[in-house]
Amino acid sequence: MEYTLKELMTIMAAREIQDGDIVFCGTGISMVAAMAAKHINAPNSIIFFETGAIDSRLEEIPMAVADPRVMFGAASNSGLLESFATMQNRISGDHVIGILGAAQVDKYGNLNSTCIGEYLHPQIRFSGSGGACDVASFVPRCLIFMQHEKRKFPVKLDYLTSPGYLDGAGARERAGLMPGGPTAVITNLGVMYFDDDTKEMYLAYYYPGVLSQTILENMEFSVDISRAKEAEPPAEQDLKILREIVDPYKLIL
Amino acid sequence: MEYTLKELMTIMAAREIQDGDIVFCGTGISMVAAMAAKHINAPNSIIFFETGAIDSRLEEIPMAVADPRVMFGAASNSGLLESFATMQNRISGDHVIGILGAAQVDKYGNLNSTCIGEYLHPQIRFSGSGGACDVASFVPRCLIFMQHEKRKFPVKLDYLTSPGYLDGAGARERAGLMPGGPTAVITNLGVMYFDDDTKEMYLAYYYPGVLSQTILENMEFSVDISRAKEAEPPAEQDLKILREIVDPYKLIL
Amino acid sequence: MDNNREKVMTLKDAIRTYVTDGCHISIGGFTVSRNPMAAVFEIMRQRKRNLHCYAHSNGTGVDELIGGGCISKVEIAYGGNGKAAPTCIRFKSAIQKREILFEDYSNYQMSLRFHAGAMGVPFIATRSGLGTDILKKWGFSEEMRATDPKLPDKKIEILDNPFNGWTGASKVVLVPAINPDITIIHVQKADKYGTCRIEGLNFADVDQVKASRHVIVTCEEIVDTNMLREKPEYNQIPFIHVSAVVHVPYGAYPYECCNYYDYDPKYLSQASKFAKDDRLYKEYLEKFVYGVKDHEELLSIVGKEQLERIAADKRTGYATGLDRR
Amino acid sequence: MDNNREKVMTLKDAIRTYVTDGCHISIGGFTVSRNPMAAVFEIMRQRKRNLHCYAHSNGTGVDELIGGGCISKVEIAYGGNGKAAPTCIRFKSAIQKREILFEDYSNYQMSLRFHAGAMGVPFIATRSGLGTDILKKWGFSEEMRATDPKLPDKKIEILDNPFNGWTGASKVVLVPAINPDITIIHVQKADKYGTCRIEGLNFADVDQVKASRHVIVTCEEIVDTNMLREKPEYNQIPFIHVSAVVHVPYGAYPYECCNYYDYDPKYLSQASKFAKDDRLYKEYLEKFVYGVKDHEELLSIVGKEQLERIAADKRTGYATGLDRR
Repeated sequence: MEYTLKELMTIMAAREIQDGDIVFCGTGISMVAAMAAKHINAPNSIIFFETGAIDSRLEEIPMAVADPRVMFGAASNSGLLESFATMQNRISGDHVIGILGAAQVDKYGNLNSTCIGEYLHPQIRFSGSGGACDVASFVPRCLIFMQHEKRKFPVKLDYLTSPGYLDGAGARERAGLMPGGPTAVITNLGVMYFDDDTKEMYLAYYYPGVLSQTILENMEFSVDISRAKEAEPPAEQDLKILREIVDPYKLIL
Repeated sequence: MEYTLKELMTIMAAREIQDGDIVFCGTGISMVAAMAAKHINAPNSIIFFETGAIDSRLEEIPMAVADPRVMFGAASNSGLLESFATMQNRISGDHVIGILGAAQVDKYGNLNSTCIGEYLHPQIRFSGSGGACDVASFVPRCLIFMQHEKRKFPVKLDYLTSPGYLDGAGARERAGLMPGGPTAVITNLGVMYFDDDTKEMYLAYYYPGVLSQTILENMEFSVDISRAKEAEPPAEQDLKILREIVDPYKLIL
Repeated sequence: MDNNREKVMTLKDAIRTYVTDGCHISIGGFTVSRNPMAAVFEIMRQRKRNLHCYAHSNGTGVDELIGGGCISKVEIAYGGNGKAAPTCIRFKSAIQKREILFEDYSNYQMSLRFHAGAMGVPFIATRSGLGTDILKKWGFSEEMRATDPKLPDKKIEILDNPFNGWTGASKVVLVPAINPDITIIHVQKADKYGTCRIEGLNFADVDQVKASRHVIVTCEEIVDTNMLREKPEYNQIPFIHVSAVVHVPYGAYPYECCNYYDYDPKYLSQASKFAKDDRLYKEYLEKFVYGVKDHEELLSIVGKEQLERIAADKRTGYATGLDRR
Repeated sequence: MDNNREKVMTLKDAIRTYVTDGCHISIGGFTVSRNPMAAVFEIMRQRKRNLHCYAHSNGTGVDELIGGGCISKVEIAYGGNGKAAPTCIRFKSAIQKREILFEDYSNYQMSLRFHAGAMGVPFIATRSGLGTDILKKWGFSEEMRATDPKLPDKKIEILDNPFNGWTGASKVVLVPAINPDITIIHVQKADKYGTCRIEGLNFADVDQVKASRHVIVTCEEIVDTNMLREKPEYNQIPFIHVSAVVHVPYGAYPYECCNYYDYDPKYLSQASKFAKDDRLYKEYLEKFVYGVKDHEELLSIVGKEQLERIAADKRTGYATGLDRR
């Protein structure tokens, strides 16, 4: 069965979600991935939003994390203070997996969603952290969605908005952050994981028809490709779920 | 018209409450005083409780600040965090007048509601601060209800639970507390105020039939009695309000 | 902390599983309101020992736990119970007889400590208590603290305002976070996953729950999940924080549960009479706590008639006109 | 902060009275939800200037205020608006053209700053942002801060945990309190004294209100005080924090107000198209903001038909099945 790149990325992300996870969702594809996981491989995962909605029912796809669609049928609707505390608190926070996007990611999974150029006089300004820095600071596992382009995988970020592994093994702890950090970077070409020892990004999966070499050419820094395998394409059933249940109006996909 | 001491004390306290005040109430006579003020001289005062109820309707007298009678008809029911923040926050806190009781008060209006004797091995243990230390720390004006007995007006407190003027003028500020402090001590014999300059207690009113000398004999430390006047007894209308509206079943009075 | 599963248990099992000798515990409610009394009595019946208790003004439930010999250490703001017992009697007696270790805070300080625990930060700042003995006199020594990894190394810390007088504060008091092993609350409505709707005042229940490693919710009613989810903004506690849900009607008795029943003035005045005398208190425990197999049996001693007297009025949420003299 | 009096005013009067040139302002809501847009447009019409704005993710209302030239400084966590504008367009343009001063925080940091302001403490601690440029790069210099008594002397402070690793934290970030001169929120229901009931998510509205010197509440309905007081636990904001109450149906339009109406996808996609071009944006302002005398007139341009399309469904609280492509 044919599938689009977005559909593949969604399924690759969904596979990273474990049953029972509390899934912190941003806008767009991250919501679709979380919804897909709930229907496919993690029926008891819990979708939650920085705006304070916990276990939203999501009958329709929200267009923002404050969309009234995240409020409907939730277990609890509160506010920002409560939702971030849920992640900062180790008792509840250790069950959370975050899904983030950014303008740039470096080899340690640090993210820039603030600007290109000088901070005070940027060439391009983006939205800024929102809750991304908070999630990245607090939770033990994060997925990162990226478009695979050279300028988006720079050697040095223009601005470090959200902490990954900072400058490598032990750096989070030295900075005073909790252990944890990003677990996977999911792009339009493949999926990168982080080495347990060095905390450096390496290629884990290339998509069917994509060469590892092509992936390397689309990054400023180079990564280990020796562990890369071809990704398993989405099952027919998974695609049906995406198309018929999760996003029937193709608002995101 | 005849009146009891408790009724007189209640009215003396009510007179200290100004229209528009937010009145922090404890259990017992402080509630009755706040209710009386609302019916007599401060119709727009607002009764509130550390438990989180704001502007309670109080159709019946509560027996504790968590009594469901404080929840009924309130503008908002929240919790401890919200209510103490209302007092710590200068914007709202500057409108609050506290009403407190204690086991001991010293000449600077500091209160002990913790113990008699050594802290770790007391002869007599009391309830402890509850919210009293917080209120006394935060709000610009406090009324204190006391029984006039020598041991209750000691030169030195066994334990300083709630700050008055600490050791005199400027001491609150030096300690890092907000300005403010107790304004009146209302006892079964008279009413004491605090000198603007020295922050020492002085006798402002003795009750009809009570000698200033008797008041001095019932305190360990001595206070200035030169400014004392006889208190005006409660008006007939005030007593009617107390007996018919505020506490018809004589639960407190 | 548990997740997406049904959590309904019996009270006996919940207490047996989550309240262990020596554990650090907090209970919900405030003086005469929504104390989880059924759970408290069950803890006493199971003869739990050496509990380390955190309390703001949860004086009543805590007082019974002290009376039952369950508590060896308590951090507390207020050991009182409104008009019925201005100072909690067994608390007072235990301190005067040196039977328990104790440390004093204010109500706001204890609330902030739970709030810090719920937020996952080591402390929170307040301007309460500067210049008082609450800051100066510690109940637990530095030496004792050093031997117990579950206690912070200090009672409290004073910090010069690092933002140079910002908000008018020259210095602040830092109070350390609390993370109990177990918190028990009693609420009006919960679903079988643990999502709770508290009616009336919530006191510090929500932060106590979120700060805690395990949570037992006892409730008047187990309600349909869909019903609760029609108004998610009224559910203060989402299920993710809850370990066990126990259906216990009258679970706060002899204290009140807003919209369900009032406190029982008769029981309370009797109980405080008994509490004042060691022998009578022992008899009271034998009859009302150890002598019954569960809360239901206690309620049957109290009798239907008395329970009807304290039934809450629909309009006010309490027993309007109840004789409370 | 005002007390026990009726506070109903017209929007024009409320903005004229409480929003002054150069004042420090915050608005409620979050991206597409419950922004006080009628008030925002009125501020623009009254040509207020040099506002200092505090925002977490109130990107949309803030973006119009920037576009209207009202804001000269902004402390912000997120200048975005969901799918309609991943980065707010006038915000982006104003920064790239150096038209405004700005300083970045995270959403939690901004929420905590309002929380600290509401609590009356100079700062609050978090573990968010350690090791990032949010801590290292300041938008406002120490020199500028020193000249403005309304700003803390530092953006942020890092403190070694004074409780020796308690809760596993070796150090924490302290974020300074915010106390705006004026906060404006839009809610579903308020009474004439200012007690508010927010439906759906409350975001950071409650702390923003409590931290603020003055507060304007715009609301879909002014409801009877007795009705609100039947369930005091559902009223997040008691009247004591509110200065003015303004009745503005569709006061959040073109954004959503849970249980009343959805965001208007047509208006939003048009508006972001206009925003991308300086000339078109000017035309947009002339037509939809300056060209109308009030919010009602804007709504009449939009038309009944479109407002009916976005009317909230009773069951879900939003416009079920609304065409949002």
